[in-house]
Amino acid sequence: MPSLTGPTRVTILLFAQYAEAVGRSRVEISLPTDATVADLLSEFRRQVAGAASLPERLMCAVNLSHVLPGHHLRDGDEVAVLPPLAGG
Amino acid sequence: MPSLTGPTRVTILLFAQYAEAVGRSRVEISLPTDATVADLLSEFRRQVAGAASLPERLMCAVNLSHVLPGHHLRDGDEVAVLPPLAGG
Amino acid sequence: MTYLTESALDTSRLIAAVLTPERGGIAAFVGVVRSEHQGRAVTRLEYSAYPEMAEAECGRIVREAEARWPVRVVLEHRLGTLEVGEAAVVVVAAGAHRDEAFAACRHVIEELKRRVPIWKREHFVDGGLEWVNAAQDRGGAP
Amino acid sequence: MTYLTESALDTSRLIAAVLTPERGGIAAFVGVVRSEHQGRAVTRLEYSAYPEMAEAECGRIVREAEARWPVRVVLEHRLGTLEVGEAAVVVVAAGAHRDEAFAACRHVIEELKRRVPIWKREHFVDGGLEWVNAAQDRGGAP
Repeated sequence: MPSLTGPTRVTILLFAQYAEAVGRSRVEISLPTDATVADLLSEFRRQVAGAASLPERLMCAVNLSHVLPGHHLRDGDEVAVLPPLAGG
Repeated sequence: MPSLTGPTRVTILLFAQYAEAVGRSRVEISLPTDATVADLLSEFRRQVAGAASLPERLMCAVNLSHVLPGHHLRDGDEVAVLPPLAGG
Repeated sequence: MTYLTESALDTSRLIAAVLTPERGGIAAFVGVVRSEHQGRAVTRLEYSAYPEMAEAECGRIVREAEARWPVRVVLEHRLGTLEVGEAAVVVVAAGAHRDEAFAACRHVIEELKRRVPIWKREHFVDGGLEWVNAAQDRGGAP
Repeated sequence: MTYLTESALDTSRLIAAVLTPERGGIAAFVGVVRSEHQGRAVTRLEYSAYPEMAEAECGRIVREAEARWPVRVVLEHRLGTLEVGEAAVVVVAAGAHRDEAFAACRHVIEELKRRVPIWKREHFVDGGLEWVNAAQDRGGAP
């Protein structure tokens, strides 16, 4: 349940070569209220084995839309870490 | 048979609205040696009923290639007078 | 005839004709008979040509495009009576990459309109019948 | 799914889907699996996606193009295993005139490559298997 005052729990989704590098396609992470995508990625690299091997700059989407690193997260957000796109 | 010294006889081909305006799709015209397409068009307007009603500037092709009015004609040439193109 | 036909145009067949494993980008243009022209409702079009020159000029345009870009181009223009919604012209350009495919496809349709001796007469719903003068008629052609 | 499919793409069907009597100019792009990539021979590709976001992003791209130009756009991207020579993506834009059809078609394929979360893994003849990094690989995509 989203909450304005409680902890911010978000789900990270991993795809393609990033899912292979981390060995998982889904990670749950708790953050302080009002954390940004950049904050999340720091936590992710610290907490999750294999995450440190990903490139420094990561393209992210929150709830199916592209976002910049300064985007503020809310409880329940779904954050996708997207490898370099290769459609077409 | 083409000849370098005899008269220059050329065939004018007419299409679409120009063939309708002139009432024919083919006209034979004799010209002095080394006449140009511009010379031919002057003769055509003078000799052929309906030709004077065509626009002043006419797009022409000689032997299946676009030409400018200064192009010199040779005996046996086939000169197409092309209405505004409307392909596509 | 290579470029002119009285038969219905088949875009898929033309795409298949230029598709090879080395060509990853295919750009196509299809020009279709529209239902109105300058506010008047059209029922059908009649396309005619100076066929020998139209064939020669289409060949020159295709060869020029294939010399300028690393592409293979196919082009067909239909003649005769076409109903509204039928394809009058199809251009397909295939290359390794999409930049050259788009550039060649666009170039070929522009050159075709500028250089190939083809004419069309429109039949209007109100009974009118008129030769189309594309030069006086910016915006009327697809 | 509207934009993603595991089935073979059918360009003619997509053209037919946007063809109406008011739309005289149709521009299409077909992206095909190439037989080589950076000098290595490719046997097939595997396309995968973040499907929910890919669908959403394709929808946004199509709506943006239809808002910017007076066109109707259709777009399909295939997922799964594709052999060399098979179509991976088809974009079709239909408008009254060709300028807007070409502009919209080109815009949509560029935005798709830039924004839609789809990945591909190449199987090489030499046995290699690699994720394609289009960003590091200028000139490698069609």
